[in-house]
Amino acid sequence: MRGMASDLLLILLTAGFAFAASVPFLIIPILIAPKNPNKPKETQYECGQVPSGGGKFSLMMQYYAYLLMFVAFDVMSMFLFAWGISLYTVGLSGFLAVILFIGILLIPLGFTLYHAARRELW
Amino acid sequence: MVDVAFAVLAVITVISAILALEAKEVVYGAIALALSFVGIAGFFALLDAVFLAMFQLTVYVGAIAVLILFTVMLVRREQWLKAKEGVHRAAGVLVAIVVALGLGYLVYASTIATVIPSVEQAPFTLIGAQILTEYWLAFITLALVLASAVIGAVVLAKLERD
Amino acid sequence: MEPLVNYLFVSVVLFAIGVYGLVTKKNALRMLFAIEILINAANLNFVAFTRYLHPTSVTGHSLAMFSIALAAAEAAVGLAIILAVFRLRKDVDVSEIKGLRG
Amino acid sequence: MPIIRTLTSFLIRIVALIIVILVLGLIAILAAYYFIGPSFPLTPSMLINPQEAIAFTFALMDTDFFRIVVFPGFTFVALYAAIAGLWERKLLAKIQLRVGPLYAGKFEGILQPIADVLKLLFKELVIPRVVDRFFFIAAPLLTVTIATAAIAVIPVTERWVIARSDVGVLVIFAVLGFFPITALMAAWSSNSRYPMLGGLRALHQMVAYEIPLILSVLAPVVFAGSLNLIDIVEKQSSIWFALLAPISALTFYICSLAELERIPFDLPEAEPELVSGWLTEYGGMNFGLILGIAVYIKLYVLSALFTTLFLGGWLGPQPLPPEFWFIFKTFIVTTFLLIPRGVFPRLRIDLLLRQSWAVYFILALINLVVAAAAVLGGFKL
Repeated sequence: MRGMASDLLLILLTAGFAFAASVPFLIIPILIAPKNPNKPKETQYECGQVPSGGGKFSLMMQYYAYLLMFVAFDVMSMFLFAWGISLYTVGLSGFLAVILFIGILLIPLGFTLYHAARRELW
Repeated sequence: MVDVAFAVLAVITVISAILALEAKEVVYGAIALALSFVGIAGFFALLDAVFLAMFQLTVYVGAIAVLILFTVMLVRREQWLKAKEGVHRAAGVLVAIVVALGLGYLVYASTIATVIPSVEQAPFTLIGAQILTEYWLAFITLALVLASAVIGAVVLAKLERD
Repeated sequence: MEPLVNYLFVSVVLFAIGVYGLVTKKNALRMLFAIEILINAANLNFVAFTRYLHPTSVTGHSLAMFSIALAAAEAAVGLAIILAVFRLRKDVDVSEIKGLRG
Repeated sequence: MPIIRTLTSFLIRIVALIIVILVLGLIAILAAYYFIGPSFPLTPSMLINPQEAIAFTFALMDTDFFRIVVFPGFTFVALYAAIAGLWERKLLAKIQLRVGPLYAGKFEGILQPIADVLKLLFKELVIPRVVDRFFFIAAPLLTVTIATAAIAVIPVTERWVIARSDVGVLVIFAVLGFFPITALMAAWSSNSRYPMLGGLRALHQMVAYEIPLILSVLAPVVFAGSLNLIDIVEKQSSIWFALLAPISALTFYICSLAELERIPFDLPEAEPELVSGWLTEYGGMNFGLILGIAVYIKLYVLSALFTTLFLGGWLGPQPLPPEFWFIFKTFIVTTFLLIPRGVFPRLRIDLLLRQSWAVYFILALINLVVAAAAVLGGFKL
């Protein structure tokens, strides 16, 4: 294994150790904790009421615009990272291109913020 | 060592790609799709494209997979669990096998198999330089594409009350 | 190091899975999944070819970055379309969407 | 006699716990010896010759194994998490003129974390019948695993770092990108209403504040010209980046509050509205894994990242060791991340999301452009 990939392997090993160290915390209670299940205990929580159904649905439409915007700006910020580490090589022309890039992307930002604020639209 | 990593990644990627399409519950299909993206990022890391691997993880897993997962939860119907496939599936498998065999034969028959990788490699700092000098026009166009995509998506997703 | 052909084979398998999904599935979401898998297979090819054929350049990496960015835009618009269709029809089965026919 | 039955069952459980811990410890030691044994042979003479044992210990400390398991790795962070948890409770209590944990341990309840862990271990693992078991159990484990992956790239000092990755900053953001998925996984598999609402809120919030967070990190990266966290710290030997890029530092601080789901941004688990948010159905150690370990590991990661990027990491006046400076600064940042919980009310979610894009995003962009202009204009560190 050479340089870069071995770094990532170390990161994976760290995560793997955390996983291996957390599993016992789930096994020990099975061995030593009391176990007397009953029906009310095993239903989902709805403030003590009889549950009115499952939770496999989603209602939060009104902030969808923010999520859509996030995808585009995530891409933008990663491209900015690519620019940020080669700042000296690309110089002023690259800087201007990036300014133009950001400037263009400010248009959808304004548009989305305007539309996301109008609650009657969502 | 690399061989083991490659094999594991290949198995993870392919199986989770299949699961993404075939899992009964479409939400877990979306999670399997995210796992498949992670596998591709692992391949990028094996190919010494660490920056690209992180790009893949941040954009694909952090953004696209999250958006897909959210939308899936929004539009999911209970009746999808009772799948009614059958007629199409055999044809699909046939097409996939034909595609795989054809492309696989092309790869196998070409001289690509003899390529030997060289040890030296370009630093990833060149990526930004290349994008901003050689491909700066594509970079600006990308900004336009993203901008129009966001605006179009917002217009599509909102209710038409205007 | 792994021979190039193995990466290409993985890519081919992923591509075939994507094609299978596009052919079989009627659910628009699954079709979107299939498209994402196809794009990923292509990206894998970009990077593998760059690594093996032009190891001193990063062209493949740049192209893969552009490709991922376009995939992001595609996903945003595609999901918004799916959402709009869902609002109209209460389902996202593509064989049922005939209302758009002019 | 109920009392006797309770007592006996309690004793049996204590004994069982001790046996289990012994067995697991033995397994861990054997596994560790299997991995590092060949390169570091243990000889019986170490028992009588302390110098040999010390040499062995020092040799062990330079291995990846030790780094991953003990010092900058999991054990250190778990300890930090326990201390931060206790510190949070005591601090908030003092701010609000309460007492806080008092009885465990003789002094100010310093043994409270141990008591908490013991309590959670003895609690029944209640898994509701309607959940999807696989994902329900996998979600907390995944949260801990992913949170721990981030600590691998954070340098405590130049020597104490697990992975000297050239893309360290990006690794952290790649890791942060996973949390919305695990939160949604937990929320969805719970198959209950409060978790779903909380999970969706968590998703929106984490996603909205990730972009300003990433952009505020870009200013130090531009100044240092590198993504390697060690390089970034070494570039700060003359001046901290917090002074060069104060707006970025502020944005980073506020966005870490939001990423950590802390007051004033704790909408995903707003108790008066949503019970416990996406953790509602979790109980016992399942809950403890997320809230007791993962949340505090995230807290450590973000405070350590703030220290590394803006406060000069391990750099500090000489007589004290660099490790001390790093941990000291990180602890100060952690304290500042904890304090708002005692003093602020909670935001409304639409304001919260709007604020992220309309205020912090723009602020981070402005500071980034200024930083880049300064660097291009000839500013050298």
